[in-house]
Amino acid sequence: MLIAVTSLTLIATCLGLILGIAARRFHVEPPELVSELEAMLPGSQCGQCGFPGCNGAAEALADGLAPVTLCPPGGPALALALADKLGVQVELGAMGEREPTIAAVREDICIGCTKCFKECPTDAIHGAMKQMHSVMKEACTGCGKCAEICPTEAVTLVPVAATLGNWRWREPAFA
Amino acid sequence: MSEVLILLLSTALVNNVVLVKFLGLCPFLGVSRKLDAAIGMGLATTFVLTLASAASWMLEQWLLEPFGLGYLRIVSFILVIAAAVQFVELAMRKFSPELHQVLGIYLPLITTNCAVLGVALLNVQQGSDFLHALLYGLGSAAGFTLVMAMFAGVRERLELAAVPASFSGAPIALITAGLLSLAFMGFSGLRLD
Amino acid sequence: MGFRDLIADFKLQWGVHPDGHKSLTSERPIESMPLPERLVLPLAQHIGAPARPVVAPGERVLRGQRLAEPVGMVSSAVHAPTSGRIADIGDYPVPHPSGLAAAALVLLPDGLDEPVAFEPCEDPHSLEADEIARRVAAGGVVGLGGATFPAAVKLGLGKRNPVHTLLLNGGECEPYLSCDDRTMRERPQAVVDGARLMARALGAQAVVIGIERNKPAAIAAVQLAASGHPEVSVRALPVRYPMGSEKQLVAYLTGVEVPAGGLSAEVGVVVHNVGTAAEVSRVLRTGEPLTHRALTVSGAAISRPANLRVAIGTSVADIIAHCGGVRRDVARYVMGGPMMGMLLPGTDVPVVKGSSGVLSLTSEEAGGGSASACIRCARCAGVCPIGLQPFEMAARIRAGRAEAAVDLGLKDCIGCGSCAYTCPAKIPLSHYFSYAKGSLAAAERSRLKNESIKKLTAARSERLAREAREKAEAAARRKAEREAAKRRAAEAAAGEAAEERREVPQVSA
Amino acid sequence: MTTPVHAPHAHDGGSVGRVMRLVMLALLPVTLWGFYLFGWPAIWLWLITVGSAMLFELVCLRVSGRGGPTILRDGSAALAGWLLALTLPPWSPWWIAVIGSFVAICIAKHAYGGLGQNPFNPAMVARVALLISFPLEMTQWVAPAPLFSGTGPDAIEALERLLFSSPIPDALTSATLLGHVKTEASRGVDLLASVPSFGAAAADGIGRHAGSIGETGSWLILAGGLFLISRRVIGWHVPVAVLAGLCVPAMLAHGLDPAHHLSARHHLFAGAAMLGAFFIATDLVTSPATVTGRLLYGLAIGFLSWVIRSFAGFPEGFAFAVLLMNACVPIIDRFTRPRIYGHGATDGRAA
Repeated sequence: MLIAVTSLTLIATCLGLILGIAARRFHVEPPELVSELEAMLPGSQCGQCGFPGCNGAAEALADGLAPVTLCPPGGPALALALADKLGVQVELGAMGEREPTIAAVREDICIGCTKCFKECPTDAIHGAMKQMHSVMKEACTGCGKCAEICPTEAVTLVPVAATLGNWRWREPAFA
Repeated sequence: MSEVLILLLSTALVNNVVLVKFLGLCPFLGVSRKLDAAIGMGLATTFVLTLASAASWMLEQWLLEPFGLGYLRIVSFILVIAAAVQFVELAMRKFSPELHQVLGIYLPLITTNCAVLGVALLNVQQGSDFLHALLYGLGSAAGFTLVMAMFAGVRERLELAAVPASFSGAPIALITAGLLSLAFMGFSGLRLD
Repeated sequence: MGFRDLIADFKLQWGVHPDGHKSLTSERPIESMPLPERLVLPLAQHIGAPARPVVAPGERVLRGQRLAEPVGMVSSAVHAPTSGRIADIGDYPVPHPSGLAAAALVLLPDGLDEPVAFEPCEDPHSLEADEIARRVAAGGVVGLGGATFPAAVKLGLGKRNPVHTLLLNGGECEPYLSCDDRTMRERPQAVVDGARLMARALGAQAVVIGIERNKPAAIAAVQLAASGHPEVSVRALPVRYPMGSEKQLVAYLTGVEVPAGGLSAEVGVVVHNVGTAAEVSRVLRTGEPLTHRALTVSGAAISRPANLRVAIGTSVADIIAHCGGVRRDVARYVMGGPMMGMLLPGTDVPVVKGSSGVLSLTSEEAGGGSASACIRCARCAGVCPIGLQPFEMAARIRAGRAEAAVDLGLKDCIGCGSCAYTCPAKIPLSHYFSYAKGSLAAAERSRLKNESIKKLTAARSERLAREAREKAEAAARRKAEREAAKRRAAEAAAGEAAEERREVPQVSA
Repeated sequence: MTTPVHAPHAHDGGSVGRVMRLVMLALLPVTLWGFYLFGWPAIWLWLITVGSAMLFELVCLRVSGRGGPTILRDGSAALAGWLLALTLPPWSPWWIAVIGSFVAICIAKHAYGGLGQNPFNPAMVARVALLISFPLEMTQWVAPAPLFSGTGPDAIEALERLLFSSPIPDALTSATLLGHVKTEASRGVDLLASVPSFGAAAADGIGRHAGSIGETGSWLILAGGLFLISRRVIGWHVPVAVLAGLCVPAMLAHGLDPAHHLSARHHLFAGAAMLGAFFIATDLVTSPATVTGRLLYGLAIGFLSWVIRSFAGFPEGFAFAVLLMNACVPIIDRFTRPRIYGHGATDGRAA
């Protein structure tokens, strides 16, 4: 009995010692995953993912509580980047090829209340009180917050118009 | 020399730990989605297996047997294996963070990889000497790495194949493992004398 | 065919041998097609930024007048092919697989064909290199082989990299097309002259003209034209597709490969098309800009296959009508060659500077049919001139993993279509690669947009924070002021009250 | 607006069906020769194997909802059944054929998603599965009993035998050369004695000896294989490499120790080497896609089958060797990718 206890203790002590030394010699700082993830997200805090802002989304991603496809403005490109970062499999099918949309203001209904451009996370809507508002195409993420808040439904999301510049081949049909 | 070769070949191919002895199936199925990860896992296991074979042989010969502590064999072997795994993990995180990230949670699984414990116990059972124990460990590990790599290669291709929904994932992996095992049966009865 | 060629041919592993169909048109001289009633001149007939119109609707223009000027470094001008009135500037269908409309000028010829005053040059070989490039740019010359890269920009490459050799591409490896063949046979002097001028502009010492062996008459004609010029040599090329691709031509004729993602000028070589050379000679000597081009009208469905010299802007429908219309059911109208050309959504599109052919293909010629599963025969890998494995790339793209296809060399794909041509399962491999390249480009665009949006958001949150801070400060200030005022008022009131108490007896509240 | 169709607007006219039909054409001579040698039982067995393979293919396609009979026209199922039939003992009972077809088509092929998706050669999976599951039936060889010679059963008799699995009369049973020498060796008789005792027909390549159809008529198989190479259906790399991988070690070992190692000629003509080299190992789906890879793959198959034939428990190792190397194909493909133009050694930038 005594031998058994002693020998096991001895083995454990020796191994523990080796591991302790190894842990000190091979020490590495763990990376700040959340801040890295947050840096990858668009940062427009649009809330479409259902989390409070991009930081919230990054935390959820780090904890594995959210799928990498959570961010519609980031699109499949971001989903793939996140999947790569987190080392998980990505099901892009769930995300789909979402038709990119941008906000558009209908001139005849807009009352110039300025609510939309106060709401816009990227300052993509310009205008002033009692004046027509307009959307800057380059800055709009299509998050839809403006459309939600507009009292007259003058802001709608429309598909981005096809031009020779952004046209691309669709995926071939396959039997 | 030829004896060494025969021992290595027979443990790696004829008595392959995974496909013939059906040991270590957990990492075989778990870490075989990507070829790089599988090879990394194979190499990590090789290191642990060889180390553990040697360490457990010493433990057996110098401690357990002289003091009649045979009943502590499994406990103490697991202790040694666990420590070796921890050591590999620490070293890997330092020297190959990418691999560490890929292997992720599977690395500690080597601890419970029955192939490692199995080989250590088989060594005791066969009463091997130190060199044989070491070679047995190395050969088994080489066989493990080989089939891991083959299996992962096939599975990587299956990722792109139009596997029917009802078969995709674990079912087709198991079918593939079965067919691989079938192929390895060709080596049965291999005698190199 | 020398020993060296034999060895080089033997080492060529890639490529396909599509049915040439060249005999349909190769013996038909280039004829001038009469002007149609309407010309549509797209502003983007070249790679780079679309040109900016310098005329207004309703204005009368003369032949050779500049209608649109280049914008930025890589761009090209558009000139009037004849005199007439500008009817409109707006969106019209252009030759593009999407069938979308794009900005174009509409010119209604008045039949007078009145030219502007051109400045001919007696001896262009005495011009400075920069002046040659300038005049080529002013003439609106772009690569006529189909790539439509502004020719003058390519002539400027000699400045950044020492260029020792100008390769002239007379391969014309696309089936059906024979307009380059005809140009070399009918205007060999212009081809050689243009090549020498371009070599001068580039500072290149040697000119090598590569012509496929299936054009012996062109080889003989160009050889004769080049006989007085020791720096110009003619090399016969093996007949296989895509011999006329820039990368293949450079590797075959110089033995050096163009680095991945780089320009051929980095290895001291620049490639131009023979048709471009002939135009450069004409533009420099006569001073007239590029307004017409030679093209092949062919295909089994066309009544009268021909080589035509047409005004740029002529519609495909007019050309087909000129060639007697179609005599069989047309499965596809194709602009360019069948291997890399584009399917036209309709015939109501104009011919542009890069249009080397108009094909009316029957369904037997066009091939196609529904795709079946890949049997991994790897023929596509065998014929790929770049050494890619198309079936592996397509499998990854199909699984939604374009990134993995990039690791296999998607970005090196030249889109020659050899893989899809030879695939027994009829998998549209080229289509997969265009699709994946498009997705990657779109992803890159969205990544850039995300980044700029991130900056905007940061600016906004900073602004909001500043506003909040200012508001808070202002509120604090106001509060302080209010309190100060209150205090002052209270003090004043207290003072007054004290005084009043002295004066008036207290009234109860 | 029409949907855009991508270039190229031309095709060389080849098709998967054409590839399969040419392979079948190449198999026809040896199959007919086998029918002649082994008579009606072999003919019925072939019909049942091919028929059941096509039936299983149809069922699988229906179940997975991928179209009906038209897709059978690609011929891949018939070809898999055909190849399997050529590797079975010619007088096998019907259920061997049906189980084999089931394994080949349903498990080895359609569980993976059908044509082009399977990592393992379906016919070889079926053969190995049968060999391991039914070792007795799968080693019941008969001596040739040619048609019209009166030695074998007639059509009706053969069908009855097939359906009711009646035992083969002892007078007709025989052994293959490889099986014979293995058995003899286990009794301590070396090759110097066991090979002559088998008879001279073993290695003349005409096949007047026991074995599967694919193990006889080697010259006809070779001719079929050369036909396929000439029509560019298969490349020369795999067959040449397989035969080299088999013959070179065989020659060396035979030269050193003729008492324990068969000669290269026996290795070539006595077993399934020819069929394997030209028709099995060259299977497009399950072989590597690169030239280097194909050479490696072929050499390894040849070598492994020599190792298994010479040292392991089974007399014939070709099927095992093919399966083992099938499993290595993804790795081979990955490490033998061709150099991409403009990358690597002759990089213009580096030059």
